[in-house]
Order: sequence, then structure tokens, then C-alpha cells
Amino acid sequence: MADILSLAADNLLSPVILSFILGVSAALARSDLSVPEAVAKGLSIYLLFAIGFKGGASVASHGVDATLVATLAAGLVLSAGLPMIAFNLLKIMTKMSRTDAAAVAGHYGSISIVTFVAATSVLQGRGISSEGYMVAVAAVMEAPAILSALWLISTGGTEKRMDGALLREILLNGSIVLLIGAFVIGVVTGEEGLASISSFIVAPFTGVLCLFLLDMGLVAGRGLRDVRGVLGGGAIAFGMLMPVIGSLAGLAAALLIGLSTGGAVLLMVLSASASYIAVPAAMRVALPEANPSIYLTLSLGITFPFNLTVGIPLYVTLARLVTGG
Amino acid sequence: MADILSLAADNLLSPVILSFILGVSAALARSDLSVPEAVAKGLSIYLLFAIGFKGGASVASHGVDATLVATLAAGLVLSAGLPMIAFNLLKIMTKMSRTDAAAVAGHYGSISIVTFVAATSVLQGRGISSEGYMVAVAAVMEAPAILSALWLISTGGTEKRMDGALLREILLNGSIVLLIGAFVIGVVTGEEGLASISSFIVAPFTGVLCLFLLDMGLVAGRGLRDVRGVLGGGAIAFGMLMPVIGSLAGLAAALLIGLSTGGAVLLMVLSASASYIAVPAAMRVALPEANPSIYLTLSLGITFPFNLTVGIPLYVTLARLVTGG
Amino acid sequence: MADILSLAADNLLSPVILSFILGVSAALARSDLSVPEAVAKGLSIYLLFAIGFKGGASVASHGVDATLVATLAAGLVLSAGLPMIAFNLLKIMTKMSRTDAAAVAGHYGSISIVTFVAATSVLQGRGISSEGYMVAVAAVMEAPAILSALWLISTGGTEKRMDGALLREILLNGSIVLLIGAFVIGVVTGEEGLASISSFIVAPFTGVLCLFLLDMGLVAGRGLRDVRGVLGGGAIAFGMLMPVIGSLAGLAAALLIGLSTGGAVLLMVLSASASYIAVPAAMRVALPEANPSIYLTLSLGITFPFNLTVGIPLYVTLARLVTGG
Amino acid sequence: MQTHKAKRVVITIEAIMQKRLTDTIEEAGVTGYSILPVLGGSGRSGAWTREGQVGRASGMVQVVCIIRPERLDDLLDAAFDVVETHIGVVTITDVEVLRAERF
Amino acid sequence: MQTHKAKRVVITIEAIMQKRLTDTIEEAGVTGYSILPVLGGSGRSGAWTREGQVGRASGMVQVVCIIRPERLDDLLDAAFDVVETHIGVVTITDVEVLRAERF
Amino acid sequence: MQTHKAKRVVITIEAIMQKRLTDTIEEAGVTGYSILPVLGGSGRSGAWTREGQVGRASGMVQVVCIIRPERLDDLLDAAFDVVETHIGVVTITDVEVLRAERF
Ligand SMILES: Nc1ncnc2c1ncn2[C@@H]1O[C@H](COP(=O)(O)O)[C@@H](O)[C@H]1O
Ligand SMILES: Nc1ncnc2c1ncn2[C@@H]1O[C@H](COP(=O)(O)O)[C@@H](O)[C@H]1O
Ligand SMILES: Nc1ncnc2c1ncn2[C@@H]1O[C@H](COP(=O)(O)O)[C@@H](O)[C@H]1O
Ligand code: NA
Ligand code: NA
Ligand code: NA
Repeated sequence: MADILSLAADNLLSPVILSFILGVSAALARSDLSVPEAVAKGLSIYLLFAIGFKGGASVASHGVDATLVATLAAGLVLSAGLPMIAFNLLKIMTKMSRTDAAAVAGHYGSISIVTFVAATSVLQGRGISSEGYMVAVAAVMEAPAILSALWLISTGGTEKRMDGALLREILLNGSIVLLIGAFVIGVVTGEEGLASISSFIVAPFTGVLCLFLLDMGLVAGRGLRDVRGVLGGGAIAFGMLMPVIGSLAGLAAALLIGLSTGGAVLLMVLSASASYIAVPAAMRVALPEANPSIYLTLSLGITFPFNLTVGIPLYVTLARLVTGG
Repeated sequence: MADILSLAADNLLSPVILSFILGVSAALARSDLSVPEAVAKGLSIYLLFAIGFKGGASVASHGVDATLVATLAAGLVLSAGLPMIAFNLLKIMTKMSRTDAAAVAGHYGSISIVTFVAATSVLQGRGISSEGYMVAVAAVMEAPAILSALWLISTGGTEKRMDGALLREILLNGSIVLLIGAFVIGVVTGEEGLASISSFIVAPFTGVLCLFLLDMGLVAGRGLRDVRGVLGGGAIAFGMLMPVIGSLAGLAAALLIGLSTGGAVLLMVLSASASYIAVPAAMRVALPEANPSIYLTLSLGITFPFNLTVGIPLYVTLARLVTGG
Repeated sequence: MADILSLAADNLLSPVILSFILGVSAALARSDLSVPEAVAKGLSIYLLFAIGFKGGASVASHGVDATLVATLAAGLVLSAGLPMIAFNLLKIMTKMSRTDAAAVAGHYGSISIVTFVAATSVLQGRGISSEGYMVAVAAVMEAPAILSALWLISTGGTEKRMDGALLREILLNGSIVLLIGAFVIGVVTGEEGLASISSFIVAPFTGVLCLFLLDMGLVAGRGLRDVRGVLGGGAIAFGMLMPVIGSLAGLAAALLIGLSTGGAVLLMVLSASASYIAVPAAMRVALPEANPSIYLTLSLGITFPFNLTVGIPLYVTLARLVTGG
Repeated sequence: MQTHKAKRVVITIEAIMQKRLTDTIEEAGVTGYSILPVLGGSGRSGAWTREGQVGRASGMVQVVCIIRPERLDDLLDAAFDVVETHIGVVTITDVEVLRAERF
Repeated sequence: MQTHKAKRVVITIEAIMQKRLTDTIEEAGVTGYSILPVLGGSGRSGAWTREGQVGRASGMVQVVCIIRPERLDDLLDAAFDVVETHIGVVTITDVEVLRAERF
Repeated sequence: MQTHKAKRVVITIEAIMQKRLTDTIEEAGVTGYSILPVLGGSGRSGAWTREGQVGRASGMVQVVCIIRPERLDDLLDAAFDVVETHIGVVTITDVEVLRAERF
């Protein structure tokens, strides 16, 4: 317990998290501080490229673990399965319509890459290493949850929601392509490649993450301003309970597969985090009648800050306890 | 004298100032060189974050001087008081309308954070250290001058100009919030925090400043192109005299308080510099009948280049002479 | 031969080229991955500033070679002369209209600064040094080709195409001004200036180049998608033959002048590369009836990738063979 | 100067639906359109601004078509299919155009 | 396709006044509007461009409202209060809209 | 509220021609205009988008002029000279304006 608290304090008092809190506070205080859309997109391209590349380079130097395939499969199952849990939980905890509940459920099966990035930087600060291929697992977990959400809706008996164009958009969305592409470049060019660009993708990484989280804080804070009108108490509770449930499912899978402590933390974080980029976009196309304020506010306004501040330290502590790492 | 000249030459021949001159020249030659708005805003977010954070970290490691409160108070008084001097000087030196003069006066009480940043980088190049909390003083000096300007106008007998919404906007404008926020993060995370992001906010800082000043040069140069139509000889002279007067007021305050040489230079620079972000925005809302070309051209086209090229070396030399630093 | 292949493989498997290939693949797969316009422009400002500055600093420390003037003159002649070769080749190899052929020809006399930057980074990786003033040669080669193209058209008997405003726009276009400006700053501030900003313009350079080439790949890939409708086989062949011819002309000039191996490679690359910024812009103003799809697709979709992947290793091998470097 | 009657149709729609919309109207025979950015707005589903969008999910764009009056109905029918289930606004204005041969 | 008469009001105004304007027209009962960016322009107070703005002081935006004809006057009165002392242009056009139930 | 008749002329033109166009219409006596960004579009010369432009060669902008009806012809003549050889679309709409003294 003391361990969690000290880790949580450590985590909370890092420049990365404080930048996020600064953003949230500025938005709540209605400051006009803002990061231009193009800059925010530029920062996210940098983060995806760097995290993918470093994962790939790490695979190149440590070799591929026998657990790679099992972990990818676990990611698939978690992403497809967690929406079912989320959906039923929402039915119990809230009064959301079927459509809204399915849309929200889809978000919780998918992942937030920034939460993942923040977790890797916590692990790095603690000197805990993890499997480099976890970024590939992150990519694999983006999409299946969307199919689950649409399946959940279709069981209510509505027309076909998914067409070829949408499937292609989901699988080839910019984040996935960049993450996987950079991962492959990292695998191919290995240590040498990493050395040639490490003063770009390694050294300034944490600093760039601060600015990105400042912007995420501004966005999350703007969402929080309207939380009252949009989410009831049950939904808010769901937004903090579901990540913990997800993380436990991730932990169980990690134990089954035999991941390292760091790998277990990352699989927990992936399972615990909720999408706010790929899934909302897909939902607007396929489920336009679902209310975007609900799923965006839950995912960005509640779960994202929860994971960043309380979740990650909690998952690290749990993983260490259980894996003995 | 030789000292000023050599310092001025040194300063003029630095990449930072030459980048500014390149921007001014490109604009005067009507080149289509331009920095996208979003990128310029991104660079300024970086500079504010970095300078605030470093100031905070420096306070964390050197402890808070007994002079902190006195310097903040001095900043307040200077910001509120300098507009009175500026207003009367404008009445004597130019034929500006009351309204335009009050608007211009407000700019000279407030500050230019880029001039401040350029001065810290000159100090750093010369190995002169300064009080870390000077960035907090910079933040404190942004707003009071605006109130003074509006007070100056209201003495001419017009309706109420300032409402709650405007006051809130001024006090919570993005630059102030980011600067103070980063300063607080720096204080809280201290040396350790700084170490974790120094390859982002320390190492590349001067280079980023070059690109930002390239853009500032382009903007200032565009302003200079129209100087003839907008400003008379008296106004131009004011734009170079007022910063010197401001710097002397700043120097006097620094001596009273007992600031270090570097601190004295920075207080001089703050007093000498004129706002071109916060104050123009406030004036457009509260004094729409004042001509923005006048105050923007004076502040950005005359005083900013003057401080950057001649002013800073002059203030450093004066401060060293007087404080014996 | 083995040497070319191994160098080509080395080159192909670098993060820089793989990033380009990632961009091309993403565009061909119709992923929605994209780099915001403002960010791409910001990256190119960085690259131009860095490459110009480093060239200037290198001139400052190695002194100006007696060959400087000869190389600038050679650049002028190559830029003005290569369009004649290109124009006649297009007449033979394709069925393009006179206007389109002249427009395309203009592109091949001018240069692509990104190809130049990529070549300097290959040279650096191989430890081959080159004359710092080659960036000035690059700047000199941008414009003359445009005049040649307009002259080619006017021989067909049409009205005056070039006016003062256009000439001014061409000579003062942002890229030239920034490149030359940064070069001059590098010359003036020398080693010391470089040291003060090297952690901005040297250390992260290759990494930034990766992101920029990712974007170039996206753009080139989008162009390639329409290649079939726009270009016939003859034009495609031209797009790969012409750079080789250009490089040989550049090599001949380099031998005449006595450039170093690295300098010879860079003059070859400048001669081989085709413009896709300055010349298209000028052509839209002066030759609006020429079809932009043709010249943009050829230059960006065929010649740029050709030089990046096959051309540069080829030119390095040739230059080494011939200069014995 | 000689001008010709035409219709200006402006469809404000979520950015994510842009390609679907333009594909549909192209099928309906529209040969030209321009896309304008929208910075923010407010409507029945609340207010939004582009700054601070993390994803593509919520921004909007305007698709502007200038068409001959006799082609209006085809365009509206096509657009309506896409817009129907989504948020968005469709307006039609009478305009005059130069160079009618281009439409 | 069935369309309905409406008015399109475009207010070009300094970015810094945007929130004040939209708050005011919302109070006057306007329920929907879109904000379009303006890159630059020229008028009695000279020319300006967005590139090279260091601050928020001088950029402009367009606030576009589609409203029922009978609500026009309320909107104009409200807008005029804000625009009166500031630079800015207000235009009104007749338009047809689909889905009138949304306005 | 008192309004006045005016014309709204929208010229969609390549960004590279913007300054030539505005210089020309200023010579023709136009005192005010606004420039709006265009993100992409499609026409006889194919589709294009602003994302992934490497140069200035292919983006477009809209130049919007509000003018008194009696000045329309001068503006159109001037604009036509520039637009004639270039791609681009010119539309004219009837509008009402507030504060006619400003035009
Ligand atoms: N009356 C209106 N006038 C102009 N734009 C509108 C109007 N109503 C809605 N919009 C735009 O369409 C978006 C979605 O509207 P809604 O579907 O009503 O939520 C808004 O955010 C605005 O950008
Ligand atoms: N006649 C006009 N047509 C279109 N936009 C205009 C017109 N007059 C002014 N504007 C816009 O409004 C801004 C301020 O105009 P002004 O108040 O005349 O300086 C200009 O910079 C333009 O963006
Ligand atoms: N009918 C139209 N409606 C709206 N915009 C158009 C139309 N036709 C052309 N455009 C715009 O003008 C550009 C050039 O058109 P074009 O000259 O036909 O290739 C297109 O890319 C569009 O942005
Ligand atoms: Na998840
Ligand atoms: Na001051
Ligand atoms: Na060439």
C-alpha cells in the first residue's frame, strides 16, 4: 500500500503528469491556452514514430520471444472480449441506450496509445524493462473492439453497419500504419538505426510527451467542464471501474503467457485504457445515432486521467506483486 | 564604452540575432518566406514552457531568496507605473490622440517575453547567473499595465471599459498560465525533473529561439514596411527612448532590492520591453477605437528590434557597472 | 558493382529511406496517414536552416576554396543548360505538347533540396566530406532553369511570359532566402555559432529528416496512384534516364573544376534532381496552360524516389570510381 | 460581363464523412466542388472547436458545389442519403457564374 | 426535394471578439452557427494576413448562421451591438435549406 | 434593422495567383475583401487536397468581396483578366449588408 502511494506520488509529481494537470486546470479555469491542431497532430506523429521505432529496435536486439504470437493473440481476444464485459456493466450501472452502451463498450476494448506511452516512460524511470513487441500488440488491439461493438448492436436487430470502406479505414488508419511502419523500420535497422536517430527519438522524448500531455489535459479538461450534463454518477463510476477490470484481465493473460513484469504492466495498461481516436471516428461513421459526447467524455475526461494518475501506479504495483518483479 | 561595443557586436553576431535580422531583411525584400501560424504558436509554447520550467527548477535548487516578494512587488509597481511615464512622454513627443497614447502606454508597462528569453540567453552565454524567479516576475508584469491604460482613458471621462470577462481573459491568458504553470512544475519537480527533460528544454533551446526570432523578424519587418505611413518621427524616437527610461526604472528598483547583476539585467529588460501579444488583444476588446497599427508597429517594429540589438547589451553593461557584477 | 549493390542496400535500409518507403506504401494503400501542411512546412524550414547554417559554418572553418566561383558558375550553366537536353529528350521519348515539355524541362534544370539533404546525410554516414559551399551552389541552381524553360516556349513564338514581379518572386522565394540566409549566418558565426545551436541543428537532424521524408513519401505515393492516367511509358523512362544524364553532366563539371569526391557527388545530385517547389509555382504563373499533373508527377513521383533509392548510391559509386575518392 | 444562373449548394458535414459525401455526389454527376475548413460551431449536439480535437471524429467541413440549376435535384438527393443519418446542414443559394461552360 | 426558406447571416469579425459575439447571439435565441477561418483581407483599416500574426489581436473569423427569416431581426440587433464599435462586416443572403425542422 | 443591397463576389483561385488578383481588383477600385482558405476540391483538372502539398503551386483560396451593385462590372472585368488563363471559379450573389457606408 505504501508502495502504491509512494509510486503514485512519484508518478503524480513527474513533469509529464504535472503537464497534464496543468492542461486540465487551464481548461477548467477557462484560460485561452491552446495548442494548435497541426502542432498536436505533429506531436502525436512524433510519439507514434518514436515509440514504434524503439519497440522495433528492441525486438531487433533482444530477438523475438517465443511469447510474441501468444501475446498478439491475447491482445486480439482482450480487444474483442472486453467490450462484452463493458456492455453488460453499462447495462447494470447506467441508463444508457443500447446504442450508446455499445458505442462506449467499443472504446474500452480498444486502446489509448498515449496512456501506453506514458506507462513506458514510467517503466523506464523505474528501470523495469519490457518486451519490445508490445507496441505491435497495441496496434493489434486497436480495431477488434470496433467489430465487437457493431456486433453488439446488430444483435439488437438493425441493418448492416460495417462495409468494406469502413473496415479498410479502420485497419489502415494513420496511427496503426505509422506505429506498425515505424516498428518494422526499427526491426530492420536495429541498434544501428536507433543510434543514428536516437538524439531525435530518445533524448527529447519525455519532454515532447510533456507538451503532448499538456494538450491532452486541455482537451480532457474541456470535456470535464461538461461532464455534469453528459454523464450520470453510474457512468462516471464505470469510467473508473472498467479500467481496473480491464487491467485484471490483462494481468491474467500476461501471467498465462509468462510475460515479464514490464510486459505485464503494458498489457494491463492496454486493456485498461480506452480509445479516443480510432474508435470515435469509426463510431461516427457506423453508429451516427450514438451520442459522441458520452463516449468522448467518458474515455477522455474520466478514464484517461484516471489511468494516467491512479491507474498506472496501481498496475505497476499489482504486476510487481504478482510476477514478483 | 568599448565594452558596450564589443558586447553589442558579440550580441549582434550571434545566430539568434542574425536569425532575427534575416527575418527582417526577408520581409523588407518582400520575400514570400513565412512561418506557418501553427508552427510559430508551437515554438512559442515551447519557449514559454522551457523558460518557465527552468526558472522553477532553479528556484527549487537555489531556494527562494528573501528578495522574491520585493521583486514581485517591484514588478507590479513598474508595470502599473511605467504607462504613466509613457503616456506623458507621448503627449510631449507626438500628436497621438488620447486614446492612441493610452493604448501605446499600456504596451510599455507590460512585457515582451521573447525579449526576456533573448536576454537570458545572452546572460547564459556570458556566464552571468540570475534569480530563477524572474520568470514569475515577468508573468506578474503582464497585466497591471493594461489596467493603467484603461484608467488613463477613463480619466478622460468615458464609460466603463473593463468587465469581468475581460479581466478574466487578461489574467488567464495562455502565455501567463503556461509560464506560471511551467514555473510551478519546475519548482515541484526540481533538479530531477529538469534532468528528465533537459535534452528537450535545455539543449536545443537556443536553436529553437533562432527559428522563433526568424519568424519575429518576418513579422517585425512587415510592420517596418508600413512604418512611414503609420508613425511620425516623434513616435519612432519614443520607441527607442522609452525602453531606456524603462530600463533605468528597472535598474533603480533592482538596486533598491539588491538583486544580482543578472537579476538586475532581467528586471531592466522587462521594464524596457513592450508587449505585443497580451496588451494588443486586450486593447482590441476594450479600446477598439485605438488604432492597432500604431501600437503594434511601435512595439514590434521599433522597440522589439531596438531591445534585441542595442538594448540588451546596453542594459548588461549598465547593470555590471552599477552592481559591479 | 558489388560496391553499388551493397551501398544501395545500405542506403535502402537506413531509417531515412525506409521512412520514405513507409510514406509511399501508406499512400498507395490509401491509409489516411497524413502530416499537417503547417508541420511539413515547419520541418522544411528546419531542414533548410540547418543545412544552410552547417554549410556556412563549414566554409568559415575550412576557408573558401579557390574553386568556389568556378563551382557557382558551373551550377549556373548546368541549371540553364540541362533544360535544353531535357526538352529534346522529351520530344524524342514522349508525345507531350511543346508547352508541357518546356515546363517539365524547367524542372530538371532546377534542383530538389531534399534530395541534396539526403545525399549529404549519406555522405556523412560514409565519412566522405564535401565543400561546405555546395549549399550556395544549390541556391544558385534553383532559378536559371525557369528562365530556360520560358525561353524554350518563347522560341515557339508566344507573348512575353516573364515580368518583374515573377522574377522577383523566383529569386526571393522563401527557400532560397532561408538557405542563403542561414548559410551567411553560418559563415559569420562560424564554429562558435555552430556549437551554440548544434544540439538543435546537428544532433536531431537525421531524425527530423525521417519525418520529413515520411511526408514526402505520402505526397509522392499519392502522385504515383495517378501515374497511369497521367504519364506514358516514355515519360516514365525519361524520369529515370534524365537524372542519370544530369548526374553525368554534373560529374564532368566536377572533374573540370577539381571538386572533392563529396563535392562531386553533391553536384551530381543537384544536376540529377528535379524541382517540385520553386519551378511548379513559377510555371503555374507563367505557363498556366501546361498541365501541372505531368510535371509534378514526373518530378515527385518518379525522379525523386529514383534518386533517393537508386540514384544517390549510383552517383556515390561513380564519383568514387572517377575521382578515386 | 455575361453571367449565367447557377446554384450554390453548401453542405456542412463531419470531416469523417467528407469522402463518402464527395464520392456520392460525384456519382450523381457533380464534377466540381471545393472543401472549406470549419473552425468550430454550435448546434443541437452542442458546441465544438477544432482546437483541441485529438481525433478526426468531431471536426466539420463545408463542401461547396456550384452547379447548373437543372442538376440541383440529383445533387440534393445524393447528398441527402449521406447527410440524413448524420449531423449537418444543407443550404442552397441562387448565384450567377462567369464561364458557365465550365459547369 | 422539399426545401425551406431561410436566411444566411455572415459576420466577419475579429477573432478576439468571437466568443463575445456568439454568446450574444445565443442569448438572442440563435441555436446554431459555424465559425470559418479567414486567412487575411483588406479593408478601411489596411491589409492583414494570418501568417505572421504573433498574437490573437488581429486575425478575423466568419461566424455563419442559418436562421428562420422571422428570427433575422433579433439576430441582427444582437450582432450589431457587438459589431458596432468594432471592425467587421455583416451580410445577409436568402437561402433554401433541407431539414427545416433543425432550425 | 436597416440593410442595403450589395453583391458578394467569390473568386476561387490558385493561392499563387492571390496577390496578382487582389492587386488587380484594388486597382479596379475594390476597397475591401477577405481571403478564405480552401482545403481541397475537385474540378476539370482533377482532385487535390491541401494536406500533402509540398509547394505553393497547387493550393487554392477564395477571395470574397462585398461591393455595391454599381461597382460589380468593374470588379468582374478586372477579375476576369486574371482568372481567364487560370483555373478558378467566379460566383456572384445578391446580399444585404449592414453599415453600407463602409463599402
Ligand atoms: N443554424 C446553423 N447555422 C450554421 N451552422 C450550423 C447551424 N446548425 C448547425 N450548424 C453547424 O453544424 C454543426 C452540427 O450541428 P447539429 O447537428 O445541430 O449539432 C454545428 O456544430 C455547426 O457547425
Ligand atoms: N468589402 C469587403 N468585402 C469582404 N471583406 C471585407 C470587406 N471590407 C472589409 N472586409 C473584411 O473585414 C476586415 C476589416 O475591415 P475594415 O473594418 O474595413 O478594416 C478586412 O480586413 C476584411 O477581412
Ligand atoms: N463546380 C464547382 N463548385 C465548387 N468549386 C469548384 C467547382 N469547379 C471547380 N471548383 C474549384 O476550383 C478548382 C479548380 O477547378 P478546375 O479549374 O475545374 O480544375 C477545383 O479544385 C475546386 O476547388
Ligand atoms: Na482497453
Ligand atoms: Na515594459
Ligand atoms: Na537538376
